[in-house]
Amino acid sequence: MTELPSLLPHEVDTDLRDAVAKLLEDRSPIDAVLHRCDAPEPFGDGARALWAGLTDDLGVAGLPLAETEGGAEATWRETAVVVEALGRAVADIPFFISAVMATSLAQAAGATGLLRDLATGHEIGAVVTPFAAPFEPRAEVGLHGSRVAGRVSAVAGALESTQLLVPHPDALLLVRTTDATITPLPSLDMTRRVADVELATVEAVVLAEGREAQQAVQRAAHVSAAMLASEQLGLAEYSLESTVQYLQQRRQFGRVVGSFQALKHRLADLWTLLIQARAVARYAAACAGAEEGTAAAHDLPVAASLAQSYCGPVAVKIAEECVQLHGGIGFTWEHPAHLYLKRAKVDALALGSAAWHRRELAKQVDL
Amino acid sequence: MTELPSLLPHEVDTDLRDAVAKLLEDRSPIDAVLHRCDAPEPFGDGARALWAGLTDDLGVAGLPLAETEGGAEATWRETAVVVEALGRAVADIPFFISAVMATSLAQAAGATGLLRDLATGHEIGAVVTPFAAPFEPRAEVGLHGSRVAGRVSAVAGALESTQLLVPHPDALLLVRTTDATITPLPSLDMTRRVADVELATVEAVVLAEGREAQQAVQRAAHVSAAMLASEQLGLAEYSLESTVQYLQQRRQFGRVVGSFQALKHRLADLWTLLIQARAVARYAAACAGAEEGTAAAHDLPVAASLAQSYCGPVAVKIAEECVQLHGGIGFTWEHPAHLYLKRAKVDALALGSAAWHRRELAKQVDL
Amino acid sequence: MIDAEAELGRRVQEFLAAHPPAQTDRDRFLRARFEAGLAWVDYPVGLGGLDLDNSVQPAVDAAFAAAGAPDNKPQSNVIGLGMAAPTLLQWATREQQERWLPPLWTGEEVWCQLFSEPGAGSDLAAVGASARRDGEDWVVNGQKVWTSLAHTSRWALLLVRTDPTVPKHQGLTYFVVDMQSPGIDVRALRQLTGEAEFNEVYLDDVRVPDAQRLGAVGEGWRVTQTTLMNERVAIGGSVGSRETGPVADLISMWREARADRPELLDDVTRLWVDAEALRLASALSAQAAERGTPGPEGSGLKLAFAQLAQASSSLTLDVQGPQALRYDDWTEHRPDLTTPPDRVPGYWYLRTRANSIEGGTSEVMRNIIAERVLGLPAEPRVDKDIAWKDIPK
Amino acid sequence: MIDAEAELGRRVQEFLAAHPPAQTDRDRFLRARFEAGLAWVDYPVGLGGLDLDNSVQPAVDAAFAAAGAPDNKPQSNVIGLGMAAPTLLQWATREQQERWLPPLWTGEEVWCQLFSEPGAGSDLAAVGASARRDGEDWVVNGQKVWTSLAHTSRWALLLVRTDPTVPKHQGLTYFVVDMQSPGIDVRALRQLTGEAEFNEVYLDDVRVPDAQRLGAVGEGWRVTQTTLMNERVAIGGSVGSRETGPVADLISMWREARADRPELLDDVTRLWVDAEALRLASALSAQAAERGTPGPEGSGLKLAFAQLAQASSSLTLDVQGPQALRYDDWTEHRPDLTTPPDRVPGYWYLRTRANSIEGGTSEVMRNIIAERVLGLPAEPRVDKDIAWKDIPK
Repeated sequence: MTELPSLLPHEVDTDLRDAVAKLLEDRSPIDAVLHRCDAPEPFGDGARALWAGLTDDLGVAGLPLAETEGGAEATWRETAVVVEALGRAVADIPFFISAVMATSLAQAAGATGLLRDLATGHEIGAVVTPFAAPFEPRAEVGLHGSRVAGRVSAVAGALESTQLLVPHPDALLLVRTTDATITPLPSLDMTRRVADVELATVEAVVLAEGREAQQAVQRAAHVSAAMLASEQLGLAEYSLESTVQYLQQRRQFGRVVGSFQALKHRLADLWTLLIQARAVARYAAACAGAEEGTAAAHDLPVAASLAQSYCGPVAVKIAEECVQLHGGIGFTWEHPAHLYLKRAKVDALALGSAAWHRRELAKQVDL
Repeated sequence: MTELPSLLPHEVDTDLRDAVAKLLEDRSPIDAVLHRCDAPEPFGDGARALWAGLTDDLGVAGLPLAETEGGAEATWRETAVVVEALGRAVADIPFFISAVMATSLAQAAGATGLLRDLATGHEIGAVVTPFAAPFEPRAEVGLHGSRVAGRVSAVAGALESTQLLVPHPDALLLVRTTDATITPLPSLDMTRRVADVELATVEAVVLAEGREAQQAVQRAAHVSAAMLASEQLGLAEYSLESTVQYLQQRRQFGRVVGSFQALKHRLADLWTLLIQARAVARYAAACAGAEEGTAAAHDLPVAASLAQSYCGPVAVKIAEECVQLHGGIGFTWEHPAHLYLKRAKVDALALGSAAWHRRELAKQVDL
Repeated sequence: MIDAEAELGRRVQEFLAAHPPAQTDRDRFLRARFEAGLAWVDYPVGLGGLDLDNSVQPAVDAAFAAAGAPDNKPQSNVIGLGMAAPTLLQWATREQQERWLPPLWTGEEVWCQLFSEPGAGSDLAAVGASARRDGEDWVVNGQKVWTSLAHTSRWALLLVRTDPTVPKHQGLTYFVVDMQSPGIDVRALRQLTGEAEFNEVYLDDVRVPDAQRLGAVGEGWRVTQTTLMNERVAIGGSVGSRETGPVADLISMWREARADRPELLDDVTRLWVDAEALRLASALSAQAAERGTPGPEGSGLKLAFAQLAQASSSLTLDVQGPQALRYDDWTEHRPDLTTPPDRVPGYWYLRTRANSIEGGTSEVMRNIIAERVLGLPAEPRVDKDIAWKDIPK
Repeated sequence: MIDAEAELGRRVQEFLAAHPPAQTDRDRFLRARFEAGLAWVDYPVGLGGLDLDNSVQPAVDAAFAAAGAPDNKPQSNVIGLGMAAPTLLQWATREQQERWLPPLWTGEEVWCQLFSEPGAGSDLAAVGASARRDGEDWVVNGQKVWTSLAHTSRWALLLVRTDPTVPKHQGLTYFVVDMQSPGIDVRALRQLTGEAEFNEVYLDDVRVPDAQRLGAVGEGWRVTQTTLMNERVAIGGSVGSRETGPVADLISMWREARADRPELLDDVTRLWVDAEALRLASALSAQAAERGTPGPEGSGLKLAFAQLAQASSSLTLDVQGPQALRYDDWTEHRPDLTTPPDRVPGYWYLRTRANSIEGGTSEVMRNIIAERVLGLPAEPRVDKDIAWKDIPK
């Protein structure tokens, strides 16, 4: 057997998971999330309280960062535990956007000052890339000296952000959100809204240039794709668990609906997908968090594309089946199933579709 | 609604189907087919009796041919009825090879003399092309004046044939089987065995040349792919019906196994695929049989690739489920389920895989 | 036959001459068309028809449309026209028919269907809303759900339990209820698309005259079968041309975006194939029905339609790329059912989730195919021979 | 712990010094290894073990292998080693254990399992083969099927019905039967691959001493559970490296043929992904078991393995192209089970069909997951509380 990194939760992971879950239960019950979907602005008081709990009380925004970067000297493995818990609760906060996408990008670019700000949670970063596209430098953005101009569509987290990281083919740039024009869009996933970002020849800080900038974006793309799988895992876990619970109670034809064999077999198949998605997500997190030079670290590009090839479709399938198996009630606004469905579908589109990642993977492993 | 050709059986089709079914019941019960799989040579006495019944008694080898070609002045639509019935019985005779592949090729090349021989069933034609490859001119064959040389692998029907049609990029050639070296191969589908065909610089009759030869091959490829769908339909129909029958009788856990909902739902899904495969196969046959100049005739390339994109995988899926749902007994040699499985899988590989046909289709319909 | 058709054609032309569409008030025109028997030509004389075969209806409709005649806005009254009318035709008294059918057909009175309940979805025979006899009336209490058009309807088809002490299929009775009756509360039910296409309907001591009963007391389940049978027919619909229907958006989006997303070609082609297979199967089914030998394909086609619609709308988002995250309108509103809404692909991804639930879930379709088409045995039933009130809920 | 391991290492080295593999007769060597407690180190002293934790077994086996010691050819006696031994350990008397375990471990006596019957497959508790008490013996009649190794076995694990008048799980008794007994007829069962891997076994008035009973009369179902539990464990197996296992042939064939069949890239990549997901899930499960917290994943992994093996072997034929139609050997023969056979892809397409049947069908796996893992209720049971003889068959 090839030596694989441990895919089991460590003891500290369990504590972390429980702490985040408790916080979510207290500050972000699912009805509150649902309610906030109708708010004209994202990141309202409730969501901010949750954010504060995570960043101030638990201090988990900088888990994978070094102490010098304002971090906790843990790894992306631990961040994955947080991401999974937030996925289970379909939390409407910019943790993934700021503490994963922006942070991994700033970390790869060695932007220590920015990292310290992001780690506190007082600054919130967003990456100016269409969320439903591969995480790559954007040609829509023009670079004129240190000034950037252009319009990027359907960017996630821009509305909540205070700092915008702009990946350009020749450089990685940093712009204050207040210097950009952010146009909110009605979003398919209202728990993670998107906006158009317009930069009208704005002065930017250059975080990295040339090949260094490109490598930083590539590293951040791999880390983000790997970590997104933990969010998808959390979505899928909750969707399946809530469906099983519902079917254990719901009766039709004088029987508990969950005793009908056709449904039992479908749920068994979904669970079989879920345990595999869990292993895939854990492996991707382990690779993202592995020390440089190890086999696992070297395998990150494969693990990341594997994760997005597998976990995205599994989360969508489970969320779709969750709606279906709830019958009519799952189709109503008041039931939270749709929040998971929308998030799962958007996540499957995010950072490159499964089909796109399969192509990447085929290149990586010589298929 | 766009005007589609009729997809319903005509009265004469029903008579034809019943006549062929009766003949199969009399001369080729499934146990006889199974028994013949172990014979060292294909096309033994029982199979020859069936062939004689079809060609001499029913005279169905030349259905789509004109009277001047020795035919019955019907169309490929009627041939499809025969092909479907033979598929249901997984008959081990060269009807598809000679009366469809070779005949459609000879017809398209205007080889009237050959057609008259094929229509009687006294000569049996085979096309020298690997059965599990797109039906195209073969570059393995060299042409030196009117002499051909080369080796083509895994050709279906060569063992039963008396005449070999050899599609070459520059010409369509005819060789007597006795002039070739035919090496039989143990075949995945022993009801339609394959052989290697070696032509050691053999004198050939040139049936067509240049663009004419190419067009003939293309037309025959379309007709053959379209007609193969009817065989696949027949395989799928029988497999599903026999599975339903078995599950209506078999008991486990004190219940008829067919009352278990998970199995019922799977069978319902298979039936849903089957009714669609039926429509697709009927449409392909209608297009193959349509008068020149009609919309249906024009649509044959699309209909043929559609048929092989859809009906091949459906027949395989149903045959696989047939084995699975029979439990252990379906895995035994003595039960005929495996004959359908092997034929279905080989048919799905034949004349271009479903994936290959999807690519063809995408070109045809501008995807 | 040809003479009969020519005669019918003449009748339509005479009617149009007598009631020039451009100069005739819409309601008056429609009422007159009903009275002339040119509404549903297969209905009895005096009830909108001429006792003809329903195969001639399309020609009549086409002739009226060609003359610029107003139609009865069938999309505003789908349940009335598709389900209530055939149920009334079979089960109502002549007097009831004469009261209800004319304004139903003209669209002056819209109908809805009070069948499903929170506890009775796929298991419709489990309805718990009750009716108690009180003199010449019945007093109805309970909650219904998934009622489309309840907010615009004048009348509803109502299935209620009149005897909880007998097995569930036996204790049901079927009524027509006036939606303007006191005690009826219609509440919009918002769905995951943001819209409120359906309603919850609360019935609180609603009085329904016994004269509005269809079928005998306790015979409600049989009457319901008539209604449901016609629902399935209505869902079948017509066969469009290639690349229409559930894949239309996908294919047109693909032709715009394919240069950017070549990796999706095979997925798109697979759905093109599935769509064409379903279209051909629908055509085969329609041809069989036209020839008078309808097959049992309906449930399978509905099942396949739902799968195709869901898969296509999902893949459309992948094809669309970044713009797929943009929704159009989350505000709670009543959709306009008269024309297919012009919405973003994300809307259709969500809306098509209902295709496998509404009008019989895909699970129910599979049961029907397995039992009625394939002849497989029903599962052991635990609720068949016991009083409804004793079934665990 | 580390001392204990060092001590064990010394013991192995001492044994090897006393019994130099190159100079010792194979059977004598294996018998001596058993007597030294170095066979199954977790078994009791005197029964091939030293009462140690089974986690140290791999190191012992590795040390013997490194010294060039003969092994006990585990592939020739999978049922004996994997299922019979743990069952004997739990249910046999010490005397029975001392008779049966040594030659079982050395491979001198091969074991098989007489469980399944034509009428009792997934529903194993429905077995109808009967045993009737006659003095100190039982007289067995019936037919068993799917018995691998019956033709090479000395002993069999036998499940039979001793009381047809009680519910099916209660009337069963478990025996060990000598395959050389008069009245046993082993017939090869040819399967769709052409091979005869399995057998049918007919039992005609076979006498089995009561002393060969395991567990009490009527307790056979409980004993059977021990055997089956160990079957599941045996099927789990170890975790190989990337691109090994069910996709190995597919991927190597793909790298040869891909230039000719680019249209299959996405299909191949999908299975690469599925294979890696299953491999990682198997690793996670193995890691949990190593840590002493085994999860319930086994049934899911078996299910996924069967699907992957079937899909991969099928796609391998597509990738292979024309040569896929060439089979290798249809003659009826006994497969050599000691090494994985070197067969054409067509063989594997056929052989993998059994992956979803043998060792518990995929349908049974789904039931187990739904009920034992997800906690969904069992279906209504019609055969649970009635005498076996009254169950419709």
